[in-house]
Amino acid sequence: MNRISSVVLLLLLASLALILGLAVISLAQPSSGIGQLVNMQMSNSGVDHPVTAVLLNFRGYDTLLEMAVLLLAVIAVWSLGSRSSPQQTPSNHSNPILLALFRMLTPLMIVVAGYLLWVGAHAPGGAFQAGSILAAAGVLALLYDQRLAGRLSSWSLRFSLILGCAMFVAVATGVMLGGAHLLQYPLPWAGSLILLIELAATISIGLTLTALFYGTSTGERP
Amino acid sequence: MTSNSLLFFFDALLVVTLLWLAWQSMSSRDLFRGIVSFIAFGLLLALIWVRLDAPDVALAEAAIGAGLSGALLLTALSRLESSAKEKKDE
Amino acid sequence: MLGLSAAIATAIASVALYLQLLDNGPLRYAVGGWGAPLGIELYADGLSVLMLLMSALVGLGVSLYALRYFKHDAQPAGFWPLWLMMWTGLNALFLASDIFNLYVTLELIGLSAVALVALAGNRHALSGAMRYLLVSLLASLCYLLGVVLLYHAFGTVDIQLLGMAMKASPASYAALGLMVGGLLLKSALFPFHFWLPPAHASAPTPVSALLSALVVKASFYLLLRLWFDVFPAANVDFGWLLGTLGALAILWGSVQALRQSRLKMLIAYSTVAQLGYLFIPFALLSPQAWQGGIYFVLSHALAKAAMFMAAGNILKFSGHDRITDLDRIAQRLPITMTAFCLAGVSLMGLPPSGGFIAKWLMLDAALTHQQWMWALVMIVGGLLAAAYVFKVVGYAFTKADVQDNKPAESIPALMEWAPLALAVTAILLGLNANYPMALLSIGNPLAGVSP
Amino acid sequence: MSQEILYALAGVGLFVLGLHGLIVYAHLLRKILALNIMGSGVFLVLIALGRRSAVADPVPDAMVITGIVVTVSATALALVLLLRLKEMTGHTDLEQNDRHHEQ
Repeated sequence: MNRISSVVLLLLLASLALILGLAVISLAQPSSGIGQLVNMQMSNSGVDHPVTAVLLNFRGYDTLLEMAVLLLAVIAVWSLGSRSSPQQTPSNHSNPILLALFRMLTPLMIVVAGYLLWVGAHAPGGAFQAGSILAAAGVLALLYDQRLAGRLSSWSLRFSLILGCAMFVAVATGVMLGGAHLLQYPLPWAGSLILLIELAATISIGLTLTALFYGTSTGERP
Repeated sequence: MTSNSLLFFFDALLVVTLLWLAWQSMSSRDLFRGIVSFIAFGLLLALIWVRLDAPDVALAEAAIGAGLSGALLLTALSRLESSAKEKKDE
Repeated sequence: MLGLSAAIATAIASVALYLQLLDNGPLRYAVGGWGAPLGIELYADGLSVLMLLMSALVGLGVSLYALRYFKHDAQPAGFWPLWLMMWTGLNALFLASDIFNLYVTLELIGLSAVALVALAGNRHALSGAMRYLLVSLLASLCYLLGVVLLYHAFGTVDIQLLGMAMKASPASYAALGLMVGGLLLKSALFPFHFWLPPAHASAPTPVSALLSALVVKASFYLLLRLWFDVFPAANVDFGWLLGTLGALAILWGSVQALRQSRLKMLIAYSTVAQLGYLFIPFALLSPQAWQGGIYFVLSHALAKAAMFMAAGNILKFSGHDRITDLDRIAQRLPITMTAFCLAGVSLMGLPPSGGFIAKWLMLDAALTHQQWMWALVMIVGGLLAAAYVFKVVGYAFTKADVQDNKPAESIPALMEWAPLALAVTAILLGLNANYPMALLSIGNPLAGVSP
Repeated sequence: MSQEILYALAGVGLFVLGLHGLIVYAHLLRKILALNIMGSGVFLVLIALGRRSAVADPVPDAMVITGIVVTVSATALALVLLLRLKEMTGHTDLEQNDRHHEQ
C-alpha cells in the first residue's frame, strides 16, 4: 500500500474513532437499561441468578438460535473437510506430562463442569461455562490421543451434538401444549425445565466445541 | 492518593496493556508470537470482565475466547506451516 | 428426501401464517410470554409475510432442483443441513422484531451462506467464500456496535419501542451509520458489491440461486425495517445518498455484466445492477415507489433464481459456461432456454412480467414528482439489461455447425422444469398484482411516507 | 472520567484498531485475529456502558456470552476455510491468490 492511501486510511479511521468516541461519551449519564425490569421479574423466572434468567428465560429465544449457530458451525466445518488423505497424527502416549495431565485433569474438569452447571441457577456459571470446560477436557483428550475420537460412534456423536437444540425445541414447543406461549415455562417447573435444557445444552456445547477443534486440527470428520 | 484514583490508574494500565496486546497480536512479524499475544489478550480481557463485575462473561472469555480460540488458532498455524515445509522439501 | 419434506413443511407453515394474517391483521407474538422490552417479540405484517412466501416459493423450487443436481455431484454432504439452517435464519429474520435477535439471525444466514459457497470446493469458490466470510463478519460487527449504542441510548432492543423513543443524538446518528453501513455491505450495494460476483458465480448452482434470490434480500429487508420503524427521521436526510448509490449500481453492474465472458459471472453482475433498483425508492420517497421496490424484490427473486438454475443446466450440459460457445443450446435444451428467456423478460422489465409492474410503479412515481434523473437511469438500466440478456440469447440460438466431440450430458427433467416454473411465476406476478399489493397493505410501514 | 467510560472508549479503540488490521494486513490469519479483536471491542462497549447505574443490568452479560459463542463458531469456520484454501492454492492471502489466477 502506498504512502498517500495509508495516510488517508489513518485519517478516515481516526475520524471514525472520534465519532464513535463522542457517541460513547454522550451516553455517560446513568441509565439502567432494563436492569430494573429484570430484577422485578426475577422471582418469576425460576432461577436466582440474573444472567441465567436472561439467557434461558427472558431472552431464551436468542439462546436457542445461538445453539443453532453452534450446530451450524460443526456442519459447516465438516462439509469443508479436506478430501486429501488424512495425515497420520501420532498419538502422544509416550509423553508423560500429557499423560499425567490427561489422567488428572479430565475427571476434575468434568466435575467442575457439573458444578458450574448446577451453580448457574443462583451464582455465576451455567451451560456455556460448563460446556466450555467440558470442551477443554475434550481438547486435552484429543491432544493426548487423537484416536480417541474414533471411539465415539458416529450416531451417538451426532445425537449428542443435536441434543441441546432438540431439548430446547422440545421444551419450547412442549409448553405450548398447555396453552402457553413458545418458551413460556409454567412457574412451578421453570427451574427444573431450565436445568434440563442446560444439561442437554452443556453436553452439546462441550462436544460441539471439541468437534470444531478436531475439525480444524485434522481437517476430517470424527 | 485515594484508593479510588489508584484503582483508576490500575484500570488505565489494564486498558493500555490491552490495546498494546491487540496491536502486537496483529502486527508481530512471527505469527506464532501473534497468536500467543492474542491468547494473553483474551486472558487480560477476562480480568477486565472481573473488574467490570461480569464474572459470567469472564468465565466464558477465559474458556472460549482465550482458551479454545487460542487452541484453534495454534493448531491451524501448525497445519499451515507443516504444509509450507512439505512444499519446500519437494 | 428428508430435506425436501422439511422444505414442504416450511412452505405450508408460511402459507398458514399468510391465511392467519388475512383474518387478523398484523400479528405480534411474545416469545416466553414476557413481552418487550424484557423478552423478545416476533412480528408479522404484510411485508414480512410477503418475504416469507417469497422464500418458500423460491426455496421449494431450488430444493426440487437441488434434489437432482446433487445426485450427479460427488459432494452433496453438507447441502441439505446448511440450506435448511439458512432457511431457518431467513424465516427468523423476517419475523424478528428485536435488533439483537436480528444480529443472531444475520450470523446464522451469513455463516451458512459462506459454507454453502465453499461446497463447490474449487479455488474460485474457496477464495470467493473467504472474501464473503470476512465481509459478512465485518458487516455483522458494525451492525452489532449499532445495536449496542441504541440499547444504551434508549434502554431497549425492540424495534417498535425504539421507534417510539428515537430522537436525534450523537449515539443514534452513529448507530444509524454503523447499522446502515453494515447492511449495505451485506446487501452488496455499489461500491460495496466487490465480494458478490466471485461468491455468487463460483458457488454450486442451487446455492447461487438462493444467494442472489434470497440472502441479499434479507439484509435489504432489515435495512428497510430499520429505516422506517427505527430511524424515521433519517428518511429525508440520507435517502438521496442511497438512491444515488443505487443508480450507480444499476449503471456499473449492467456495464460489467455486458463485459463478462462467462454466463454465471454475467448473471452475478446482473444481480449487482438489479439490487440498485431496490435503493431508488429511498430517494423518491413516495409510497408508490416503495410498492414498486417491494415488487422488484419479489420478481427479481423469482427471475434470478430461475436464471441461475437455467445457467446451471447449460453449464452441466455443455461442460462450460463461455457465452461465445453456447452454440445451439436453444435447440438442445428448449425448456431451459425458455426459462432463461422468461426470466430475462422480467429482468428487462418488459410487460407483462412482475419486473415490468415494479419498474412501472417506480417510473410513474419518478415522473409524477418530476425526478427526471431517476427515470432516465431506470430506462437506461432496462436497455442495458436487454443488451446483456440478448447477448446470451443471441449466442444460444446460433446455428453454427459444430461437431459434437463430447457426448452431451443429459439434464434430468426436474432440473429443467423447476427453473421454468419459477420463471413463469415471475411473469404471472405481473398479471396478478392485486394479491401481493393487498397483502403488502396489511400493517404497511411504508404507507406513511410522504415526499 | 469514570471507569465505565474509560473501558467503553477502550472498546471503541479496539474496534478501530481491529478494523485497521483487517484492512492493512494481507495474511488471512491476521485478518481473522483482527475480526476477533473488533468483536472484543464491541463486547467491551456493551458491558462497560451497562455499568453506568447502580442497578446492575444483566442483559449485556447475556448478550456478550451469546456473542462470544457466535465469534468462536465464525473463527472455526474461517480457519478451516483458510486451511482448505492453502491446501488448494498454496496461498494464505487473497490478493496473491487473485494475481496467481490472472496469470
